[in-house]
Amino acid sequence: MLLWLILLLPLASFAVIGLFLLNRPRLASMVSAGTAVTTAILALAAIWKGNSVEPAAVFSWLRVSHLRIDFTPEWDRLAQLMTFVVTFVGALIHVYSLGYMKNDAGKARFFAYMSLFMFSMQGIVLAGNFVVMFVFWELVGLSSYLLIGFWYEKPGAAEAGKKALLVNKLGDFGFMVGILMVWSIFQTVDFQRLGEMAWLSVTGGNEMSAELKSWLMLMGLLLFCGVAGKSAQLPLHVWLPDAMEGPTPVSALIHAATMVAAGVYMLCRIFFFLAWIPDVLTVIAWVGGATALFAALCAVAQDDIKRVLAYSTMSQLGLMVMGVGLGGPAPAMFHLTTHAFFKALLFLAAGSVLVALHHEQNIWRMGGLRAKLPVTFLAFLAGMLALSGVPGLSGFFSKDEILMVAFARDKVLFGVGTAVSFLTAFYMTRLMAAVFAGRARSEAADHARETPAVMLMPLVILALLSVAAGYSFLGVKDALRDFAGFASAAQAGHSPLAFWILAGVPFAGIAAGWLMYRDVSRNDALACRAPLLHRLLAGRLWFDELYDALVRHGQGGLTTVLNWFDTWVVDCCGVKGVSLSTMCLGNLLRCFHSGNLQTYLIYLSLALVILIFWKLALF
Amino acid sequence: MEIHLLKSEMAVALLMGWLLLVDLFMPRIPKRYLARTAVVFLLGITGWLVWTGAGVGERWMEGVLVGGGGMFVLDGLALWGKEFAFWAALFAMVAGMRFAGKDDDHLVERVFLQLAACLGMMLLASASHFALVFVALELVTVVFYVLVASRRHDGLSVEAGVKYLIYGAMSSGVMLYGMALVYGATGSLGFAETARVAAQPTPPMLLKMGLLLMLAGLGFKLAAAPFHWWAPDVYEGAPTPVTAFLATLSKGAGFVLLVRMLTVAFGGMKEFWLPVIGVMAGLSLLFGSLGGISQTSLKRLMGYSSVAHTGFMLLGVAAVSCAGLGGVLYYLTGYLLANALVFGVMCETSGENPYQEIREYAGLGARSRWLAGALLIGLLSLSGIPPLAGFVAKLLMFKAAWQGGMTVLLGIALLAAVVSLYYYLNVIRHMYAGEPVLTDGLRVPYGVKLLQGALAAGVVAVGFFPGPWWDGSLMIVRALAGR
Amino acid sequence: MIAANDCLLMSGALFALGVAGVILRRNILVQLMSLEMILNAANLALAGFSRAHGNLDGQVMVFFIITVAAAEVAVGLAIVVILFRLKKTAHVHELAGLKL
Amino acid sequence: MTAALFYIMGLAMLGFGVAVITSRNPVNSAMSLVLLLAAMSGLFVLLGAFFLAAVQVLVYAGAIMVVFLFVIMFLGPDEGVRRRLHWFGAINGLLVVVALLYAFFTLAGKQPPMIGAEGRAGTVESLGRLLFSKYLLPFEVASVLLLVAIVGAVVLARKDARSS
Repeated sequence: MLLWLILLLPLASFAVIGLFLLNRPRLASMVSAGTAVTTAILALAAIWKGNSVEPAAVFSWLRVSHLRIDFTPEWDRLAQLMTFVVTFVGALIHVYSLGYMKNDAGKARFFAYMSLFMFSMQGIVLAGNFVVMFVFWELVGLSSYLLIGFWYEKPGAAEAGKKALLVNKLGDFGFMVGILMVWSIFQTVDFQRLGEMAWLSVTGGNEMSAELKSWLMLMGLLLFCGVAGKSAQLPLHVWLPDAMEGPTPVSALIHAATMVAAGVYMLCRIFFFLAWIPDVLTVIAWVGGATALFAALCAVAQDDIKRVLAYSTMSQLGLMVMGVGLGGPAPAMFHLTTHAFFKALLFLAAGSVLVALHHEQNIWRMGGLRAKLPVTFLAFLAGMLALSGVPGLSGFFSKDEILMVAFARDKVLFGVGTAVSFLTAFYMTRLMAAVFAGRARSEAADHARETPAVMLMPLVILALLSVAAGYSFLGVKDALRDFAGFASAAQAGHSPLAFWILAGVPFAGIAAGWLMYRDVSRNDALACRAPLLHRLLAGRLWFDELYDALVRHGQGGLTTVLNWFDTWVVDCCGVKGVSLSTMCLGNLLRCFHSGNLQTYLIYLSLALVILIFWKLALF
Repeated sequence: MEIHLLKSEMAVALLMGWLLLVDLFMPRIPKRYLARTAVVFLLGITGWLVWTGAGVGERWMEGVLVGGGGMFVLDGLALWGKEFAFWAALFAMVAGMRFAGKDDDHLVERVFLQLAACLGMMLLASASHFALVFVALELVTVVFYVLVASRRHDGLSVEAGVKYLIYGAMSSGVMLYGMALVYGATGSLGFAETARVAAQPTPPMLLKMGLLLMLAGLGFKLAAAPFHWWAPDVYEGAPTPVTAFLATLSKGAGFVLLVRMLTVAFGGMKEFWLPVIGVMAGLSLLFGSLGGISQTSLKRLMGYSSVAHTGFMLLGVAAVSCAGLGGVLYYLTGYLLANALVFGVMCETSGENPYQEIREYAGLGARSRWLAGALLIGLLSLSGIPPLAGFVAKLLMFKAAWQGGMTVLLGIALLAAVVSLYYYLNVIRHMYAGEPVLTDGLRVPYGVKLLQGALAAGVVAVGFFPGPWWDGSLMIVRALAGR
Repeated sequence: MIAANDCLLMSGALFALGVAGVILRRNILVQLMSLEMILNAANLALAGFSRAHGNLDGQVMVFFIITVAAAEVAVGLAIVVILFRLKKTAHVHELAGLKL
Repeated sequence: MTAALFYIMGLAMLGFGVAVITSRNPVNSAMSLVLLLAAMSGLFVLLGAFFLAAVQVLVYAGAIMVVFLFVIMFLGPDEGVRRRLHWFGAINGLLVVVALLYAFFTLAGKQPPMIGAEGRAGTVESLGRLLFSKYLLPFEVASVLLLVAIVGAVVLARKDARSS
């Protein structure tokens, strides 16, 4: 019952707002935020009761021949931890949004979408099998699309929304095929039943045949496709930076704390299953590492405060994925949790800065905000230190755990992780220096005033959590230590050498950053000293351009071919050639539809003749 | 001839005769009332069929009631086809009546013709003899020649009519010739005798040729590539309610016939027709999805979309499993509901006009939230977004294809699903984010709202609770394959 | 004695001629006539096979085909007439309002 | 004798068929088609389908072709003398014809010769019995089809009440 409430309350809120309250924005926002807070409290209660929550009623959703898909909420430790993150951060961000979206024209719509998102995200967390997860996975994608394009009158926003949806769809199709493979190989898509099966064939000592192994590997990679799309891993990462066109609370909730982490959550959920296919885990680890390093490098050269944070999110997600890939799901989930706190904090603080500066996003037009926005500054500082992994804050503990696993498993990836750690400290220092230090570099920055309390309160709570979440008395750290699903996970040893390296690197990064950006001018110091490197990084290694070019030139090539076809086949063959050739530039298949009935009849009879000759073997 | 088997057909035929006579001899009665009465009667017949069908249905699933020397069969598939015909005709009639002008002389005649097409499909669903197949199919086709050209002051409608006429007549000629060859090979026109000859280890060449010609003719009805060339032009040019009817009833009739013919009459020649269906599926998917990309007219887009959907359904036929064929029936159910929604909204926004530019739909979300929502649900279902009916349907097709081992086709189908998603979303984007061309508010009557609400609920329900629909489809197909 | 195979051959040739007429000629009326030739090809084949098999089912089918042909021609000519009223043409190549 | 007559009539029929599709003037096409149908009727007689032969002449050549000629005259008989064939169409048309002919030759060659028992004659009585017993349902449907065609032609071609 409790679980159903947690799942369905946001849906009810969405329905109520969508149906009745679209013209009453104030009431709508209250309903939505109230629901979010209630959900968080209920979730805490449910977690308090832990596994003793009465089993929720089974809702049988689909029966297709031998396949049966039930909607049974999953309520193990993993789901509990993730529920906590989603509902708690969600509630705080809802409260924050009350202030942030105060005067927006589409306030009611915004809160309706937020409720829809909360519903679908909670659905992913509680999903007990692949199909249900996929359904909510798509719903999350939809609500993310709606929220990115929320300000659709901004030209970039609609485009960004479409890009996000298309890239996600690409990943989702891989995911879907993967699910189909799971279905046809194991005849079930239920996580628990799959878990039992996995046990059986590992302990039973059945040697897998090579063929089965390669099928399993393909299956694992396809499932990972979905993760790569949702969690913005290389090479499907291009949508996340653009997604920052959405309102800042959305960036904080969806594109930093929860939705993008859904990929990592899914990896952990099916970890028992992946643990069987070590090759796939290796691929996952390397993709994660590459993403982490790539994104950290890009973050160094961004000028937009939200884009810096977006790349940082991508980089941290890369670390988590790498953690899972190296066989450490528990550290990855730990990092996911702490990251949700401090990244949400950073985004909300950035939002606070943006409100104070009337939506000026370029960091080189800020500066000197330390004195003007003291609370925001302190919160941002806490988030920044936690993210950089300064010892004693939550980020340090979680990152340390992942990298310890890396140290034990793969020294190269440990090196990558250390480099990422250094770069993180470096670009966050750069950000701090540009935004808060020095003098104000624009009119807006000069007149900034602290934001209202309703926005500051969530900042403070999140700041406290960012500092403290790493300590074991809060329980987060050890929440999954003895989680049965992770039984086959690697146990990281503790190496003093690695510990000291990890403790030292953030300070080195901060020091380097401070040296380079101590006296900020209007321009980026890196751009002056190493212009080539800066261009490379600012262009994000030209991934978007590469994709654009691929699409454009692919089309160009196709068009050339079509032109040729048009000129020589259609035109020369004279089906009302001239007028056609000008109209047929679009694409090959449209060319056939010339509008000339006789041409159609000729195609029809040619098809008929070919069919007859082919099937009756008359050639 | 066991007359009692023909109860529902006779009811429709009586309704047609009554309509014509009353219109002829009582010209004072306003035509709109007459047409509405016909709709109410048809609804009554539908309800009666669904009611009794559900009651006696179990028996029909088990055994087969045969009449007219094996010509007319009443089994699960037949019942399903009849119900499909009823619903398709009802939606099309309602859509057509909304836009009958006050001075519309031909409203009653058009309703009459729609009923005739419905009757044709009902007979087709039961036909297991090529003579009946031919006559019933021609009944449907001739009605559509007239309906497509029925906006006779509109050059595009007439042009579409001519194209449909010549193309359709040639296709039915080809199909008829195929039947003649089958007769030559078997000495009979019945499905049962055909099945006996087809089950021989090496079926005669004549039979093979006949089957190929018939598949080509059916390809026209289904709008399956490479026989689909007419579809975009005719979909665009025909009056919108007719396009809706064409997309639902005509395609449904084709698929019901295809399923019965291939399983019952030609079940023994699987190895022969399987590659043909596979190639038709693959080509339909490619042409339908890629061709729709750069369209600017929504109706034309729906033409390409219909080709693509045929491809998806043929995938299920090509899987030659109960799951695949049952999936086709499930797919058609969802397809009918979603199409009724989409075309219903198109009728509301711009009447019967042939060109329906996607641009005109810009800002529909602001003009009428209700219509935009209905169109949204319809398009999302067509594009296969969970948890709507279209999603489960596509999933079933993919699974059938996967289990049938058709990896290449599955790949094409996935590609087609992604590509067509693009053009459906493009419409949705225009609808909610585009710069509006028209700004006047749209008033939607309560009746239409009710109908569209019911349809939307149906799309969601069929998708969210696929159980009963899927079980029913599977039972029908099992009974068919078991004989 | 007439062999069914000769009948088949002859009707096949007529079928091919009919198809050629439909795809070659632009005049809708001539196209409709070619369509009649296709139907007649089927008629001939059916009659021939009917004799070869020694049953009358084929001939009954021919009867239906003639009926259907009449119906098709009635509707087809009506469409040609309204086309002519509207556009003063009976040629398919002058129909190009719907394309691409 | 029958065989010789069959081939003569058949070849004449094909000749008229060529004339239908090659005549420039639709009137000539229609006339050739009438002759084709007459030749076909002769073939029906040779095949023992007497009733069909009569129907062919009465309904087809008599009724349907008259409507054709009527419409041709209505539109003006010199419609369509203008255009010559385009070579894209010509090549493809030829290709299709040759391919189909080849297919039918192969088909007839591979088909074991079917000279079954001398078929029952298709007299009015024998056909009528079949038509009203086994084929009653399609027969009724065909009547509906004719009704639909009439209504359809009225819907399409009737002058508007407004304009008249």
